Amino acid sequence: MSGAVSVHLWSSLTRFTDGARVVAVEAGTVGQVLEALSGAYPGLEPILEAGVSVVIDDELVTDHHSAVPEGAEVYLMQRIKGG
Amino acid sequence: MSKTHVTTKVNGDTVEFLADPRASLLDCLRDNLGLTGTKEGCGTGDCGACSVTLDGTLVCSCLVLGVEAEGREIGTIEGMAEDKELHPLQRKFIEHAALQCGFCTPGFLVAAKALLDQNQNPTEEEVRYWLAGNLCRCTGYDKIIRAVMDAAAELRGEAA
Amino acid sequence: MAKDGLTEFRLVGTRPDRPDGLDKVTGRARYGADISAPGMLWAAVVRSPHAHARIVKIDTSKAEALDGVKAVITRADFPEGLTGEAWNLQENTMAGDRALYDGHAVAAVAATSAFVAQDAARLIEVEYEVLPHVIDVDDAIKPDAPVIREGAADATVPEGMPPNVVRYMEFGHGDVEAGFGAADLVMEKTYKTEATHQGYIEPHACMGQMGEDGRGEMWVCTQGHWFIRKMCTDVLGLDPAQLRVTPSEIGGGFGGKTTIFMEPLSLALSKKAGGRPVKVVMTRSEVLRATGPTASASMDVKIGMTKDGQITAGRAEFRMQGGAFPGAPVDFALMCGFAAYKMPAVEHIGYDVLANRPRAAAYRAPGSPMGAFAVESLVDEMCRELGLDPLEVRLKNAVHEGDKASYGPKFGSIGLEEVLQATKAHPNLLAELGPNQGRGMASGYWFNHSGDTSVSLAISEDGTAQVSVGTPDIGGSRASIALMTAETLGIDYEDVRVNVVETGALGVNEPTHGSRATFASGKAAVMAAEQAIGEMCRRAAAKWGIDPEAVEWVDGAAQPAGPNAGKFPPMTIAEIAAKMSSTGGPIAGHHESVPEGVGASFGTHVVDVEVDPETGRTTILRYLVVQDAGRAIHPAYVEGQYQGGAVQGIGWALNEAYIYGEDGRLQNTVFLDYRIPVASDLPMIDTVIVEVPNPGHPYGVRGVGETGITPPLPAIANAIHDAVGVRLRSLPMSPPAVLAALKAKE
Amino acid sequence: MHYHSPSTFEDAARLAASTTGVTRFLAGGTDVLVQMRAGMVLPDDLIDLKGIPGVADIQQTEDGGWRIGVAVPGIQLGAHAALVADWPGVVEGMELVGSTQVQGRATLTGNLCNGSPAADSVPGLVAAGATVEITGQDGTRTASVEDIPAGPGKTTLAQGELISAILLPPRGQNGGDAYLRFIPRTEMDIAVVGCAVSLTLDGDTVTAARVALGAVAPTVVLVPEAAEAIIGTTLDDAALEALAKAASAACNPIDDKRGTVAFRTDVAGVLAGRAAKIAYTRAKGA
Repeated sequence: MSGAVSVHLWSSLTRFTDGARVVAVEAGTVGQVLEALSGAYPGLEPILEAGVSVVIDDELVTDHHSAVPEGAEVYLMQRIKGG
Repeated sequence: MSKTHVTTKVNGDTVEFLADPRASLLDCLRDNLGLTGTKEGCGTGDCGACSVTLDGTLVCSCLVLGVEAEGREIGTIEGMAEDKELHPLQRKFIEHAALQCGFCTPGFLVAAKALLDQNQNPTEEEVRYWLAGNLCRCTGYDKIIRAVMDAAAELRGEAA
Repeated sequence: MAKDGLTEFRLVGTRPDRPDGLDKVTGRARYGADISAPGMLWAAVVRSPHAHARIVKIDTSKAEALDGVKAVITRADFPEGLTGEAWNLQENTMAGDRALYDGHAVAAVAATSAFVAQDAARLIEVEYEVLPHVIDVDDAIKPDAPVIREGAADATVPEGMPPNVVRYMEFGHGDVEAGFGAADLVMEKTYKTEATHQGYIEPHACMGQMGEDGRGEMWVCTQGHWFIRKMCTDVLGLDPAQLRVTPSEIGGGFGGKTTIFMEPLSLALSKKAGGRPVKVVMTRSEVLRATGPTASASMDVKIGMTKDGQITAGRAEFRMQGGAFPGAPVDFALMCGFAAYKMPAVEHIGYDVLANRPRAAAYRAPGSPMGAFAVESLVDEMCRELGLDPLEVRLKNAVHEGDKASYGPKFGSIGLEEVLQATKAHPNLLAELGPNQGRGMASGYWFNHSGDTSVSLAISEDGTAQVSVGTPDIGGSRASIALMTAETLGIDYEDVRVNVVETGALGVNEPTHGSRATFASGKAAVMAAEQAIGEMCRRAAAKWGIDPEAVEWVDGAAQPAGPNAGKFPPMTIAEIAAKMSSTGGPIAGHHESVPEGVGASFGTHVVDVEVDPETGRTTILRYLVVQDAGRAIHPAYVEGQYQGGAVQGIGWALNEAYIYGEDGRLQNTVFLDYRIPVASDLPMIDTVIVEVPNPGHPYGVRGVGETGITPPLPAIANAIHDAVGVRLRSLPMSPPAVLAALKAKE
Repeated sequence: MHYHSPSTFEDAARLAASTTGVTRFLAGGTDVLVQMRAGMVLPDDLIDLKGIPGVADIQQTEDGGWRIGVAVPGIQLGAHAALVADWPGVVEGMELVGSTQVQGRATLTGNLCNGSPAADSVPGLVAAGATVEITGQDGTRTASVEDIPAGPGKTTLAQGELISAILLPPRGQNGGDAYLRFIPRTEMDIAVVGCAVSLTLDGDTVTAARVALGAVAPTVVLVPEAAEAIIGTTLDDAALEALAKAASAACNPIDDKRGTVAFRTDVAGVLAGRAAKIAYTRAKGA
């Protein structure tokens, strides 16, 4: 199942998305969101490959198989890790 | 480089070892005698993790040569519990959560015992200054100081 | 507040003795350097005395000829062709064609004794061609700075940036200019923090053994042995499954032991020495020169505020160097900087810059203290300018659940309001201040982290339980995990043994970092216990001949769930365990996941200081930490995290710093001059544990380790200003710096 | 490395004179072992003085002064009530060297011979007018403490010479001394600035004084101008100000990892005033 998802990028990524801060992709899972982004904007691929944190609404999601509800707000953030 | 034969007493037991003349007492305790409870945190006398007593005086074993131990009496953390009974300081450190990683703990215990052996009623300030040469990076010292004060109270026979 | 046994739980929230306490007060606990093995060799490492130099030639012949020397290695003994992070790790382990910082390893030797190894290291002749170097981040970001490495920039860096910028980021939301326009006061200031070291008292130590067949073992003090396994095998081109890594007890880490430094050297030396185990123990100077301190930072912050204290907009531009490799935590510094405030509009810009310094490692809430120093100092400056109470301004702008975070998404459950209210109610705020005394406050934030987690649990024949975890116990996590497991199983705390096990015994685990051990291993242990409970309920159901769904687990026993399930006396865990061999075999549980539901933690600190106006010395008179723990499983160790974090922050604020000479060499390489706080520097550290349970954890745990290091930097700066009227915008606020500021004011 | 444990100073001097490589004497060992460990000094011969009879003794001399053995550690000085009563400033200087643990080993002689301009025990000895007994192959001589340091890490002792005792003069009536240092922390640091003041009173008036500064020049320095600023005064505010000015004026410090020129110069004056007040109070109480 996939639906329209709006993905919020951090602003320095906009040079890879023709200036768009929020991009709409068709995806049903976190992995599909990332794949759709890389497909639409190849410049993002190395950054997504290097690792980003994905937040769906207010929940940090690490499992790329996790479902993304239709209409969800997805945030990409610098990858969070520990110290 | 020829080694020197050293006979000394550690925690009451007579022991012998062959010391490289460059080796510190800390090296000899750990590597020759297998007494690894005494730790090396700096090797320069700045952290106190290697605290032992030498003829009853608190010293950094990294600042004593192994060959200097000849004929002396050394006390280490391994000798602190007597007849399997923990010293009150050891019990209080556990009770007060006065250790996190535990690496500095042997040095603190040996140093604190040297204080309480001569002064069973130290002020907080006296404890803090006596232990200023023992670095702890985990606890912020708060619980360590409380544990020492509480052990002192117990040794004085006061209820905790 | 932590209720110490007055919670709804039987064990969670109590303060029992830690299970490893006895070993640690008797000297029995074995740390990194405490191991030895038959045939063991000792290593010594040759390190660059130059900040930046081309390695022209390395002559190892004299060392190899020395009696007792069994192996000498240089970069030539490592595989070629690595890329990305694996190359970074290899390059940092052993210099290639250039030494990139003072202390960078260039050769290593293994010999039959430590003294022979050191003698041999001195016989290794290295010819250097010294190159221009750069140390300070503001120098390193200049377009004409000495170039540390061509091609190190990643895809985030636009064309035309200065050569040492290797990562670049912009993020934010809202109309910042409109926000500044709506403000009554807009201030912009620049702040700097110097690099500091985690300062764990145990130097890095390991013993590695590697045969010609590529199979090996390692004993090592680390926060995460799976990381060690992966990184070592990446660097050496080995198969990770063939390296078994056993963690020793760990003498502190604070993030600094989440990566490798000299560990691959032990394996490479061992392999070259015919598979004899090789022990590598760093000296304190090696730790300070060649392991990972934190980054240094130069930060511009601009904030708009209305007369009544409403923040209208913020802008932060941070430049950070994390040594000669990418990875300065400029991202986290920016993300945490404004996290405590509702930001209608905010803009963040960050530069990760290379410099000729050792590669930064994680250090307790990486980046957050720097961001807080800049933002929380400026908020305080603006409160003073506007005559506002800094606590009220923080309350007025505080974020709550559902608010949009400064760094993008919405906050889940958080407890900042509760923390600020508890701070406001604390008696320390009523203490009277004398001449040259002042009070400062600041808040801090950390996301907390989950990560790969794998736990197994086994019920013993007598109904006790053992739990195998992969997160080394760095500050009492055996105790907290035992408490949660015992609570869940309904047995005594003493009847749970928590073992930190080696890489061969569990699936992959991330290190004890990100304040995750009690959250993630704890959550996984609870889920493993629930799995075992399910099996025990099935065994009871089978015995009773009822549906397993009709059995529930109460107080350590299976019992029929309600009157319709049938009438049977409860069957205790001991009774079930005693019969397990004849009822289907061993009973166990396990859990592997990246546990979701991480809960972030806010904290607020209030410090009272006295400044000696004639010498510039700052004395900490009183110190208060208030922080949201979610739930304090073992409150004593939660307090310990708060106190320890605060004191590391105090050290960073006042006296700790990496001090470099003109030659780019580190000048303070021993604890005598790397000045971490000593016992006589400090008062007791007062703590308040706020508990806003994290709904993402079965007992409400958030993770408490990191937030506490963040507020002290700005809180002390704010207190010094309150005491003597000078604003320190650069760390450390050492006596010479404070005295100079006082003289400049006169 | 060869480890020697001679039983007389003469033997120690002969040994030191006969060696060709790097030689170090071992009194407390708190500097030598650190230097060895860091590889800064790799001695060929290490001569341990602790086996020489009398090196751990503190004796009052016939004239009322004191003779302190070269292996007397700080902890032993602090425990000697009569010595502390006479020369509290000398003893507090020594007691500031390192931690409790270091106090169990570190000695006045070692602190002096290490040649550090920041040595905490040396300003007190200089202010006290202490001398040292030096044993060489050809017998013994004495020298003022301030004449021993020659610069950072260097002394004026010749090869084959070693200090065999520290000698403190009689304190006399109405005297007091004090030592203060500035460090960033409260313990465990090397002095950024140190200052010792020794003075004698007649009634309320200072009749004699010696002021010594540490860590503000290549060696510990005696500052006669600072002493002159308070001699003949009752240590009033004007005298204290003049003292501070003279102390600051005598500074010739460096910027380094421990402090700046400006800081050292300022704080030398501050500490001189504070130490003088303590010494004055002690002299009044004596």
